[in-house]
Amino acid sequence: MVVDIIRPFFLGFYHAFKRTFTVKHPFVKLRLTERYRGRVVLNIDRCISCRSCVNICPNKALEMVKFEKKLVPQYDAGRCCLCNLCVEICPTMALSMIHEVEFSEYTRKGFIYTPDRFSQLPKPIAEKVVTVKILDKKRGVAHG
Amino acid sequence: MILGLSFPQIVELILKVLIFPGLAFPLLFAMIVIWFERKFLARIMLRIGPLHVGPINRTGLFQPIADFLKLIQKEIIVPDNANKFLYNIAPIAALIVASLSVAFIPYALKPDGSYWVIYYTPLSLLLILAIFTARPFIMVAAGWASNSKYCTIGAIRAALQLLAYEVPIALSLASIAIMSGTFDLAKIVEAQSSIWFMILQPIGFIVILIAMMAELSRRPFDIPFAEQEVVFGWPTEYTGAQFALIMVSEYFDLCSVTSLITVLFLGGWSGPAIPLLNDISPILSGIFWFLLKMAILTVIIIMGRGIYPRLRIDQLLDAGWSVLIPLAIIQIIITFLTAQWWLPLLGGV
Amino acid sequence: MSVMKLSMGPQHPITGHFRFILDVDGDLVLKLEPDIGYTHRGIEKLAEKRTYLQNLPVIERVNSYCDSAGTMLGYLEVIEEVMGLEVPERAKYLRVIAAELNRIASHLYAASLFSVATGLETMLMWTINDRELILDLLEKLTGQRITYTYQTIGGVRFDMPDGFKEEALKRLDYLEKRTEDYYKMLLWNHTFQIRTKKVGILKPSDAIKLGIVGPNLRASGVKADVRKDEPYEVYDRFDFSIPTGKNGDSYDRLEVRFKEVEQSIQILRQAIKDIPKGPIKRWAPPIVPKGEAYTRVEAARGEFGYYLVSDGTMKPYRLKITPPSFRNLIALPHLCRNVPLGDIPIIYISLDLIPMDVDR
Amino acid sequence: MTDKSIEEKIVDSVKAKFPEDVIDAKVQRRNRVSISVKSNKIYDVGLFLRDELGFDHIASVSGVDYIDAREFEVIYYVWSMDKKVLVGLRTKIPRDNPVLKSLVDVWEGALYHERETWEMFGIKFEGHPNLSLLLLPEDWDGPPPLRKDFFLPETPQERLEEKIKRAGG
Repeated sequence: MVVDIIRPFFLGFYHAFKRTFTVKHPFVKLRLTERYRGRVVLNIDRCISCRSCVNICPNKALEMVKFEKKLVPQYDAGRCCLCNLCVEICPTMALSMIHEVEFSEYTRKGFIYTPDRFSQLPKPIAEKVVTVKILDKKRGVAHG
Repeated sequence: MILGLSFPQIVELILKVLIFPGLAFPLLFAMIVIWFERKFLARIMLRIGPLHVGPINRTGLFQPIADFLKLIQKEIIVPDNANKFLYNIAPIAALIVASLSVAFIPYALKPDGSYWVIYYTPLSLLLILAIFTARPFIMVAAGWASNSKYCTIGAIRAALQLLAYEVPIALSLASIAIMSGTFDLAKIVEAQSSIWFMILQPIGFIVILIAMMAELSRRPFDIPFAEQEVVFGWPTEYTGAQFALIMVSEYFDLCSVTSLITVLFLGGWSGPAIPLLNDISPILSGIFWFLLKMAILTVIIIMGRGIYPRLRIDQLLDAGWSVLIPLAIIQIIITFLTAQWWLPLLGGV
Repeated sequence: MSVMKLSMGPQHPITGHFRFILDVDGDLVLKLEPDIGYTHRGIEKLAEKRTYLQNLPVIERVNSYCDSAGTMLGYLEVIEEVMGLEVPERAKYLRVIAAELNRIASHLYAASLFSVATGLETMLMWTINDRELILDLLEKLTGQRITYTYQTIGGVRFDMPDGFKEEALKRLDYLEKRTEDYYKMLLWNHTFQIRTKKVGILKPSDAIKLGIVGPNLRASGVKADVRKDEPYEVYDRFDFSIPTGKNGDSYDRLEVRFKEVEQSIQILRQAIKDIPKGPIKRWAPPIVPKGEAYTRVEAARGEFGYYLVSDGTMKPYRLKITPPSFRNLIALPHLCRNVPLGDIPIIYISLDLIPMDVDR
Repeated sequence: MTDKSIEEKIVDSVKAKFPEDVIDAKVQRRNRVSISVKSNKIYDVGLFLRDELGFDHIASVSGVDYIDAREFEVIYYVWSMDKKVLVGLRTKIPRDNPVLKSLVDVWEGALYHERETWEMFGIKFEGHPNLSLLLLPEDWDGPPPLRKDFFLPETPQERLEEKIKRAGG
C-alpha cells in the first residue's frame, strides 16, 4: 500500500525530465502523410462538367456555377466532410486532395471557394517542418 | 524619533512590511509558484506549459502576470439575489487573512540576537493557528452569499474538510510545543539548532504535511474545488479581479504554510553560512536557507496535483479521524516517553 | 434539510453534452435522471435521404471522435448481408486492422476521461499522447485522423501503404511497454483504487436484464463478445481471449478496457502477419436488393446493432442504428441511486458513454 | 427425426405454444430468428421468450413506417446469452391508431428504446412509466420525425419552403 502511494511520486518526477513531444504548431509544422486529405482542389482544364461530383457529395458542398463559358463546381469548405467521394468518382481526375489544413474565415461565406479560388494551389509551406519520424525519436518509439 | 522608533528601525520596519516578508515577498512567491506549478505539472504530463510571455525566450515566465492583468480587466459580475456585502467582501477578506500569518513568522536571525519578523510575540504559534482556522469561515460566507447551488455545496465541503485537518494540525503543533516548551516560533527554531524536529518527530511531520495539504485544498484534498463534481466549489461565481484575488490568496496561504512547516520542522533559517551572502549580511544567509527549504516543501506539495486522484469527502474525514489523529497522538506519547533522550540534543531552551 | 434539485450539465466540466437532473440530499444523490439529446442530429432520418454510398461519411459520425471505423463496419456488414456480397480477403483484414487500431485509440481515450473524472490530469495527457501514435498510424493508412471513411461497400478504399507494417509493429511494441506506466500511475495507485473500487457495482444479473453491452458487461463478469459469439469479417481466425472483471465496479470497467487493449495488440500482430495478397475491393452495385437484416458488430464501446430495410432502391428505406452507449445509458440511473455526489462523475465516465453515440 | 438446429427448435416451441397468435416464424440465417405475432399477444409471447426460452438481453426496439400499407411494424430484438440467438419479435399495428402494450415489464432495458420509438414514430406504449421526449428538443411540436410523411429540410431553400408550407397550412 505504501509502495503504491509513493511509486507515482517518483514516476511523475521521472517524467518531468523526459522530452515532451508537442509540435509547436504555428512555428513548426508537422509534415502530413502522403494520403492526408486536407481539402479538395480543382483542375479547371480537365473538368468536363459532368456533375458527378455534385451528385455524389453527401453534404451538398459542391455546386455547379458558370465560369469562363463552362460549368464547373464551386466548393464550400464549410460543408465539406473530406470524404474523398468526389475525388474518386471524377472521371477525368480533375479533382484531387491537397494537404492544406489551415483554413479559417471570418464568415461562413468566406468558406465558399469560387472556381478560380478553388483551382488555386496553396503556397508551399516555407516554415520549419517536422516529420513523424523525428517525433517518434522524441517519443522513444523508433528503434533505428 | 517617530513613535519611539529610531530611523534605522523605521527603515527596517518599512523593509519588512513592504519587501520581505511583507507585501512583495508573497506576491513574488505567488507569481513564481504559479509559473512553476504550471510548467512543472506540464512537464510531468509531457506537455510544455506556458511559452510566450516573459523576458527569457520560451519560458513563459510572466504568464501569471499576464493572466492577472487579463483578469483585472474583466467585468465583475455579481449574481442576482446574492448577498452583495458578503459576496464583495469575501475575496478581500480571504487575501487579508492569507497574508496575515506571514507577519508572525520569523525568517532570519539578526546579528544583534533579535529576529527578522514583522511583529514579534511569544504566542505566535497560537496566533497562526487561529488565523488558519478563520479561513474556512470566509469560504462558507462566500459560498453562501453567491446564491448558487454549486457554491453552497463547495462551501459546505470546505467546512467539512476543516473537521478533518484542524485537529491533527493542532495535535502536531501541541507535540512541537511540548518538545520545545514554548509557543514562540523563534524559540522553536532555536531549539532545532543542532537537530531538526523533522528527524525527532517524523510522524508529526508527515501528519502536518498531509493535514496542511488538506488545509490548502491541494490535490488529493481539493474536495471543495472539485471541478468534476461541483464546477469550482465556493468561488464558482466569482469573476475578474475578485477571482484573481481569491487565486492569489490561495498562493499566499501556500507561502505561509510552507514557512510555518519550515520553522516548525526544518529548522527555519539554520544552515551553514553561505560565504558570499554572509559577507553582505548574515541575515541573507539565513533567508537563503529558509527559502530553499520552503522551495522543497512547495515542490512536494505541488507534486500532489500531478500524481494523485482526488479523494472523496467521507474518505478524507475517515483518513483524518482514523489515521492522522491517532498518529498525532502516538507522536505526543512518543515525545513524552523519549524526553530523556532528546532533551540534551536541543539547544537554546 | 429538504431534497435539492441540482441540474448538472450541459455546461459542466465533466458531463459533456449531457444533463443530469439530480436529487441531492446533503452530499447524497438520491436519484439521477439523464437528459439527453443535446447532440441529436437525426442520422437515421438523414440516412433515408442519401444513397448507400453517400451515407458512409454520415454513418461514421454516429460515433466519430472515438470509434468511427468500428461504427462503419456494422453499416457495411448489414448492406453486404442484404446484398449477399462477399468481400475480398485482404479487404477483410484491412477492415479488422482499422477497427482494432480504433478500438485501442478509443479505450485510451476512455482511460484519459476516467482519470480526469477522478482528478488526475497527468494520465489524461499520457494516454492522449499515446493515442496520438495510433492516430498517426491510422492517418497513414486512411488519410484522416478521426473520421476515416476508409471502409466502403465491397471492401476498403486504400491499400496498406509502404512501411506500414514495420511502423505499426514498432508502435504496438511501444504501447505494450508503456502500459506498465499506466498501471503504476493509475491502476495500482492506492488513491485511485480507494476512489474507484466498490463504486457503482453492476451485478451480472442486472447487467443482462438491463441490456448492457461491451466492456461494461464484461466487467460484470459476463463473457459476451460479438467477435466470439458470431464472428464477422475474419475474427474467427485470430487467437484472442475475452477479458472479464470480477466485481463489476468502476475499477473493473477500466481494467477490462486496458486488458482489451492488450488483446487488440495481439489481434493486430496476427492480422499484420497473416494478411494475404489480393484485391482490396469488389465492385458493388449502387442498388441494394429488397430485403432486411440485422447485424451486430463489436465496436469499442460495445455492440453496435444495425437494422436495414431495403425496398430495392438506391436509398435505404429504414436504417435503425442501436449504438452501445444508448444501451448502456440505462445503467446510469440504475447505479446512481443513493451514492455520494463525488462518485457521480466516476460512475458516469466508467460507463464510457459518449453523448454523440447516445443521441445519434 | 433429424437433428434440428437450435434456431429451428425455438421456432417450433413458439409455434407450439401460440399456434393461433404467431403469424409467421422462421429462421432467417444462423443466429437469427424472426417471429411475427399479433399485436395483442406480444406481451405474452415476450414473457414466454424470456422465461421459457431464456431470451434475456434486449438489443433494440425498432419501428418501421410502411406508409403504403398504412401500418407500423415494431420489432423487438432480443439476444439470448446462452443460446447465442437473436430473435426479432415483430408485430404490425395500424397507422391510424398506433397503440401497443409496453414490454418494459418483460425487458427492463427496453425503457429508453420504447421512449425513443414513441417520440420518433408516435407509437403509444401502454404501461410505459415515462413517455416523454428523449432526444428531441423540449419544445418540439412537429410530427414524429421518423414517419415517412415527415419532410426533412436540409438546404436553406428547403427549410424556407417548409416554413412557408407550415405557416400556410
